[in-house]
Amino acid sequence: MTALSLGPYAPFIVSSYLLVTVVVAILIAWITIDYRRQKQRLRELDAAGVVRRSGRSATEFK
Amino acid sequence: MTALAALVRRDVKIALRVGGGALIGVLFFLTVVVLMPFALGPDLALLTRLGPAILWLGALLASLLTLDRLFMADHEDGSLDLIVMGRVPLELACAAKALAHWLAAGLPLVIATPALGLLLNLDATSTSAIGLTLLVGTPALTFTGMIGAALAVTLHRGGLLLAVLVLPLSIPVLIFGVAASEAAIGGFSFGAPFTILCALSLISFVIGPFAAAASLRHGLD
Amino acid sequence: MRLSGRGIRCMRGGRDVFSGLDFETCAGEALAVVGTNGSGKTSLLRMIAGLLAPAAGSIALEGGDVELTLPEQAHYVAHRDALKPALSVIENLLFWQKFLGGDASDAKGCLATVGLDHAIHLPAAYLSAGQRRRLSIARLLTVRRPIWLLDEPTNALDRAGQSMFAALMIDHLARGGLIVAATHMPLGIITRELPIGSAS
Amino acid sequence: MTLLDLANPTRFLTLTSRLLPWLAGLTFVLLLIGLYQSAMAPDDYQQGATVKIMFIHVPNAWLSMFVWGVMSLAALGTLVWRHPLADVAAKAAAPIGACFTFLALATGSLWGRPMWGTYWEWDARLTSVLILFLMYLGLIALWRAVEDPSRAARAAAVLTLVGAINLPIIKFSVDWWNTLHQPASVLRLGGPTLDRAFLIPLLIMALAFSLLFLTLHLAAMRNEILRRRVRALQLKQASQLP
Repeated sequence: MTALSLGPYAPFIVSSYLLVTVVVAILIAWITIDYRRQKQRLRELDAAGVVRRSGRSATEFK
Repeated sequence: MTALAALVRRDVKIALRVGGGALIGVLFFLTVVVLMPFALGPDLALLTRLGPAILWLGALLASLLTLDRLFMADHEDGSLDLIVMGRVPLELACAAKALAHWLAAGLPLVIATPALGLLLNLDATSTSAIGLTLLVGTPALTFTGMIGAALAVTLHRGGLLLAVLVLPLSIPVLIFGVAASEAAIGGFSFGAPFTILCALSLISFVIGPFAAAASLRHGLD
Repeated sequence: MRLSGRGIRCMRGGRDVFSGLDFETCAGEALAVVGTNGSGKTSLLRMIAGLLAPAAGSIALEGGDVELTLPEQAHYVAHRDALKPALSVIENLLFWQKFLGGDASDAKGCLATVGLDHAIHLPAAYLSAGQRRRLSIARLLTVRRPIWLLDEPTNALDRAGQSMFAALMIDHLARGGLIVAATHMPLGIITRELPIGSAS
Repeated sequence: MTLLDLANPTRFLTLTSRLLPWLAGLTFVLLLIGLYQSAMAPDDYQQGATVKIMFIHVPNAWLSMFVWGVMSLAALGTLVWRHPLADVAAKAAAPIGACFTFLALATGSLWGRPMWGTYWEWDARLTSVLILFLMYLGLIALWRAVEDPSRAARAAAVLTLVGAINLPIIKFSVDWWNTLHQPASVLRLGGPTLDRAFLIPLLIMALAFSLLFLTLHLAAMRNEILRRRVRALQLKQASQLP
């Protein structure tokens, strides 16, 4: 890592990269958790016997 | 205790869900503070000097904005009748509702303060001093504002009437909140005004619930 | 247990709604308050619930829990049903169960009794008027209170719902409960009528 | 599969599920290349190593505006063509756009500190981005205020378009306000024309971030479609209850 000499302002550079990483990670985690939650609810509704107009199961995509 | 905890949890949950509007208060706070430099000019020295006043005024207006729903929503759907009838003392129920309101609408203002401190070019000491005064002072705003919210609900009027009722009551909190922040920034005694601010908060914890409960008890029909 | 009122006078907006009203009802009995619109049925219920002060007269309960006031021993069901649309069916019920305290029984069982047990996670916003009323009735079951104050309880209910609720009221009376209901319609149980307003 | 087929949410879900892993992989690879290139880029003779902040600041700043553009297109889709996926796209984009705008502000502030000696300067460009951020938050608040998404969609679409028209006006006013007051110590960023050594990593990073947005947006749209399906089924369940 000798190529990466960031000079006197290293804390600012590192923290800005870290901040971007953290925020993007939170965004990804939120979207993933949200996806799981919606799928879970669809499974519950499916189990409760609620079917879509087309008669297909709630969890199905096609 | 479980009854009060349940009330706090329910109110926070409703505030955070879709349609709750807990975060609108913070957004209002952000916007008011961002507007200030457009009126005052981008002079950082001036903004630094006015910082505590700007932040406190913004927080005061923002906490007032969401206050009129405190009892109104429960009144409209009949929950308030059941709360008044219940075995939990009404004073404690009012205090629990105010606490939930502060958790959902007041605490976010305190959390947003450091970011706004940056915009107003306040250093770390000043920002933390203002954050601390807001942490102590915003509960006082909620608990005194609760009296106005209870009066407004018995009169079936909300919004601006509430603001007119509550704003004069919050003058002492504003005075000592800003005074304590400026004392910390200016380097003179932070202790005295801050102690008075704490005392004001403690007094409001007592007076607010009793006054609100009294006006609810006699005003509902 | 005996609930009685003596010489009750009701004023609304400076106008006399009714005055000199006497009533009396005992445990195991259902009192149906009947009268035209605006005759003060709801006001009487709210006076018993302690939400409205009578202009004159008094309401007393004998033989109840001496440590509790009359409103604290009563359930009140009105058209404003104290349900939060943002919360689910079970969250609404559990909140009132915890807040009202008392000897709480099984919440899901209560929902099964009123026919809502298949949709406990449904937001209350999606419920119809009749379903909301059923959820309010579940609140009566989840926390036991000897006095039920019911304002037009069967209004939004369908026929099946009305007979379900009639059975619940009969059960409540058999356990020594007491019901005061303001109603236009027959409740499907044996009641004593209390005419008020111009009818009295 | 033609474009018309995409109007069908179910088809959209199938396509998205097939596409997402590839997009995510491509984004990841491009981000790695971009990060490596940025790390290898030389220091600027004026700004030193802080120029490295540019490689993440500029893509975020670019996306903060691009996402509003995407939402404006979606708003047109909602208002003019009543396309079923348009409001889904608009709603899914708002929180992602707000995050990118926040990152643009935060990285800009971290870049400004060593350059100006202060985290924040009421400079015209920064201030405009701050107002854009507030408008994103307002839009999210609007989406969250109404339970019925199709009702919220029209209101949000109008606000998005009004915002898109207003943004240049706001930018102009802020510029004017700023020159009127002549702030003392602004060293404008991005003054020197970019060297190839900076341009290539910057372009790769911008492309990688755009792909990141595309991936996140498709995934968020999928969530939104599922959320609406849950809502529709719950309404149906309520209608089946006694």
